[in-house]
Amino acid sequence: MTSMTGYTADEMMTVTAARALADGMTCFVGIGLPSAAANLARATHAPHLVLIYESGTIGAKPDRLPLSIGDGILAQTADAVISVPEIFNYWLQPGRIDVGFLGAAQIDKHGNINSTIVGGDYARPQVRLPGAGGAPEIAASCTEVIVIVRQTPRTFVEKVDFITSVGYGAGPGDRERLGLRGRGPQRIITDLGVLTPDPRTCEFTMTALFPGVAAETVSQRTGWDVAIAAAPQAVPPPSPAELAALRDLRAASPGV
Amino acid sequence: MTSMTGYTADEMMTVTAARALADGMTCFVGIGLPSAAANLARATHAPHLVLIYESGTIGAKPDRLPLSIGDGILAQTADAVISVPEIFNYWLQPGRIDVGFLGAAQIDKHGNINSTIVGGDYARPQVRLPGAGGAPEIAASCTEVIVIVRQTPRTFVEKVDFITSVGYGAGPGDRERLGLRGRGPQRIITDLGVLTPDPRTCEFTMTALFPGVAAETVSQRTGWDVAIAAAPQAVPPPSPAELAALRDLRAASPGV
Amino acid sequence: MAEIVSLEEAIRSAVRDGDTVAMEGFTHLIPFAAGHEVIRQGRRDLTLIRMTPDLIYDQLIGAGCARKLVFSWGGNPGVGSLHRFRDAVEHGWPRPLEIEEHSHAGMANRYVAGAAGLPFAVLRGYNGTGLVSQTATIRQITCPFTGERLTAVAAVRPDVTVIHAQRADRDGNVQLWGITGVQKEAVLSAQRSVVTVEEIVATLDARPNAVVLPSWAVSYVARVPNGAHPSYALDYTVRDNDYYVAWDAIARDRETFGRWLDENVHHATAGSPA
Amino acid sequence: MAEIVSLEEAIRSAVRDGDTVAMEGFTHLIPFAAGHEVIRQGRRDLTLIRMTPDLIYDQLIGAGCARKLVFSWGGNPGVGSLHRFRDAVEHGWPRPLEIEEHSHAGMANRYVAGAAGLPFAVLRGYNGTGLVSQTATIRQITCPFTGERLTAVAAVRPDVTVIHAQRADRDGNVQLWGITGVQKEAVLSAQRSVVTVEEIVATLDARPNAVVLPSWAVSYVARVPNGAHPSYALDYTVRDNDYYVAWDAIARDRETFGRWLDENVHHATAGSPA
Repeated sequence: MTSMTGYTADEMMTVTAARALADGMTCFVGIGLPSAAANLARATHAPHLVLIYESGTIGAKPDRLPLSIGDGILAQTADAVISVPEIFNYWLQPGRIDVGFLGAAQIDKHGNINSTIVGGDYARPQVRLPGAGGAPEIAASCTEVIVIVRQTPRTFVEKVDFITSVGYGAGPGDRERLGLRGRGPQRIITDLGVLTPDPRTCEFTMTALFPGVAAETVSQRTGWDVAIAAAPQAVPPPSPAELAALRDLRAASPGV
Repeated sequence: MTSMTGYTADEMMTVTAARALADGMTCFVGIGLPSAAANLARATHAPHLVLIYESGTIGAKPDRLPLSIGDGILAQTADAVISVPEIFNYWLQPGRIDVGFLGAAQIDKHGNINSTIVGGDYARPQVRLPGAGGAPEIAASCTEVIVIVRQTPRTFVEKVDFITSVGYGAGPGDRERLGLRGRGPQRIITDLGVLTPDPRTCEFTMTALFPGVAAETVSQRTGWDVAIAAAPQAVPPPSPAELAALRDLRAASPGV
Repeated sequence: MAEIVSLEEAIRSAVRDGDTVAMEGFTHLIPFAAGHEVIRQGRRDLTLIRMTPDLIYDQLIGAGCARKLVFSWGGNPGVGSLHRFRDAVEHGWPRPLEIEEHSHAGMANRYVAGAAGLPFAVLRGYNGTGLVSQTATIRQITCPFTGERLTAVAAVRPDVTVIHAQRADRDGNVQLWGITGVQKEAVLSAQRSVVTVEEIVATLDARPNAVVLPSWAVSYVARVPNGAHPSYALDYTVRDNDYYVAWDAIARDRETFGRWLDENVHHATAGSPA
Repeated sequence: MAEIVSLEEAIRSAVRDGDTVAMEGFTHLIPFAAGHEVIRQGRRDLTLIRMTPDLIYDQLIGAGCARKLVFSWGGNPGVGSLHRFRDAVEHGWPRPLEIEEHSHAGMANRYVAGAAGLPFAVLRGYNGTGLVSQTATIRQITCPFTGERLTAVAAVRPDVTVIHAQRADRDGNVQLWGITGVQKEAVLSAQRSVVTVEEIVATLDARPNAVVLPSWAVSYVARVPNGAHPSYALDYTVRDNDYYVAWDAIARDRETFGRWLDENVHHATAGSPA
């Protein structure tokens, strides 16, 4: 759905995520928006971005968006194809990967993520979600984590029902206590803008807004009493070049 | 050196070792006599013998004797070429390999092997030998072990100077206590005949003699008071077919 | 040496009621045809192990084959929920489903430990997550050299592992390539194994990025062309992404699922595409 | 991204006095030319790690570069002893050599732990052997699930790993094939790495059984044709078995060795065959 501004919320989120990726970085990519963002970055300002998929492909260079994490085009274009144990043990765990993308069914003010259950108890939940996948160790071991998720009061909660992946735990010092060696989530990209962690409290603050987004909307769509920066950064809309590159990628990818 | 009988001691040992290998077995092979024996077996009665070299080749089918454990012909003819960690962790350690061959600088009456030091102490030995290599875990994890070594009083000792690879430790029950899951050395093939472990004491007894070997020679060439079976098996000399096959292999292998 | 048999015979010989069964394949090479044969043969009380249950286990769970699921990510990739899995966990239908839940890194290492004949593996993982208190096969372990606290996960040792591969030779040596996931470890960790293949060839010529499982490390090989559908076998078939999308509506409703099961599994013959 | 430089520059940048250095290659692809460059540059007090010290470390030890050797099998394969290694251990010449001794399985797992960013690895190994009481990096560990006692070995984390490979592309991605031993783990366990290659090509076309190390996981790449001699690079060079045999007499005598060193290393230029 394209808004009157000429681009969709998904496109705005994808472009914002792509901009966060510097050339030459190594990036652990999931399917969906993260994959679109990483491939957009590679097609525009970051031609040497290294795409790593948990299916075991390092340096994949797809010319369309992969349809699944195990899409054949990933293996066919990768620098190296390795086993799933190796991708986690030799590449993710030792901290070789700069950026990991995560989604979330729930995220709390300290960036802890739930993708396991909502409501009820663990054995008989109201909603059973897919679970952890690669997320706990991506959250632990990547140098930094970027979360991409739409901002709603149901998703942005004071306290998650289950901690699938640790952000900053209960606050400052928790990552160190838990032995998590990456820096944790450095930004949450939503359909309203970008939240970044307060360096003192580790609480996420809305520090950048997308064009046309009012502070009031942010408060309404956040389940905790979210702080908004006094002078939030105004995120520029997608440039024509960014939009064109993203749409070219999508056009080359039927079914995505 | 060919004896008056028309074959050398090495040939007799090699042929005896080859006969111990049944078709379809999996066999962990080192360079030298074991490699010659395994390849001879494969060329004669055991065409489906699976040769595994610690360099990471499974199912190697060389048409000549490899010149080193990492000879290119092993990788070029193998069913699978894998890493060194994998050969030890996925193939040897879980007990997937039926037979392992070992040599020895010293071996004692319980089949414990020394290939580390002789004389002096560990930090400043009289003779520093090459050390363990794959031997300790071959001795622990192969279903059975065959030791090939020339019989001399210096080599066949009451007590080894250093235990590099465990045979039966101090006697019955020791392998179980140590958690070693293979059955241990089932035979020692020497230039005089074959020793096998007494099922009650785990002491090695001379139970088979090569043609023309006297019991007295066995005693003279063993550093402990070795038992000789009352009616030792007479090992048949190499058949013309065995000798021809072995010599063909050697002829195809300059430098071995 | 692997026996080359029909799919029906392979599953009948290898999979028994109450078994712990792993069917692996990371998006690629998922052994769907073998899964359907397990349903057809009416196996019950299985403990199913798989990193990504995917549609194959949604189908087995919905068909009532499973007592327990061991997994690390249970969604329909790119589409949404696995509704039969959710129905079993949320409502106990068609029977209650016990779960043992891990992360991908943990599951991968559990297979590694199984393949290596070790009772556990060590990783940096799970710290601070809710899984630690829910899953008995996750424990803390201390490094004997540094005193550092790490996580241990128990090895998996399936009774049977089932995988799909591109091809085997007539001796039963198996070759797979492309994204090979955790299949080698899954086969090596199991007591028995079944490999379905696209084709049986005279000689396995060497391939880049290929994994070879020697015949003597495999129990049964069965030729099942398109046996990974709706997953795929690189260089043989393509992934049926529409099937994954269509599955959402089929699986969402118990009756629709029941009809799908009758038409596509129970009344299909072994190895026919479904 | 790896820097593509001369051998002289790669060694000068990567290897410092007192470093812990691993030079791996299991019979195949042993980085001899790089070893000779380390001797030429006069590095001292190195801790040398290698499963099979082979002639390369016999040369470095004899040249006085090493303070300590970490290894699992120290012979001249198929020939006999490493005389410079023995002279150092038995007589402290040219200087005393501390040793840290393991089995192959243990060393392989120590590299695996290093590559995986773990402080230790677990294996079934060493039980009942004399190594347990001689080697501080071997300890017992108890399975937290079964209570079984297993062996832990400490990770190796070299300052520098040096390997030889068949080729690299112009971006510094490295490809090796044939018997690839423990080289991937050795590079990934190290802080820095040097890879010498037979050739630098425009594109690394896929090869069966190839290991690829991406450029960003490597520090320096240097083109050194025949840089493995007297070891070999499959599809490029053949092993010089005569050299291995001839080495026995050269290394047996300190003066003969000294002359060999002068003529073949000190007065040779970086990368020339020796």
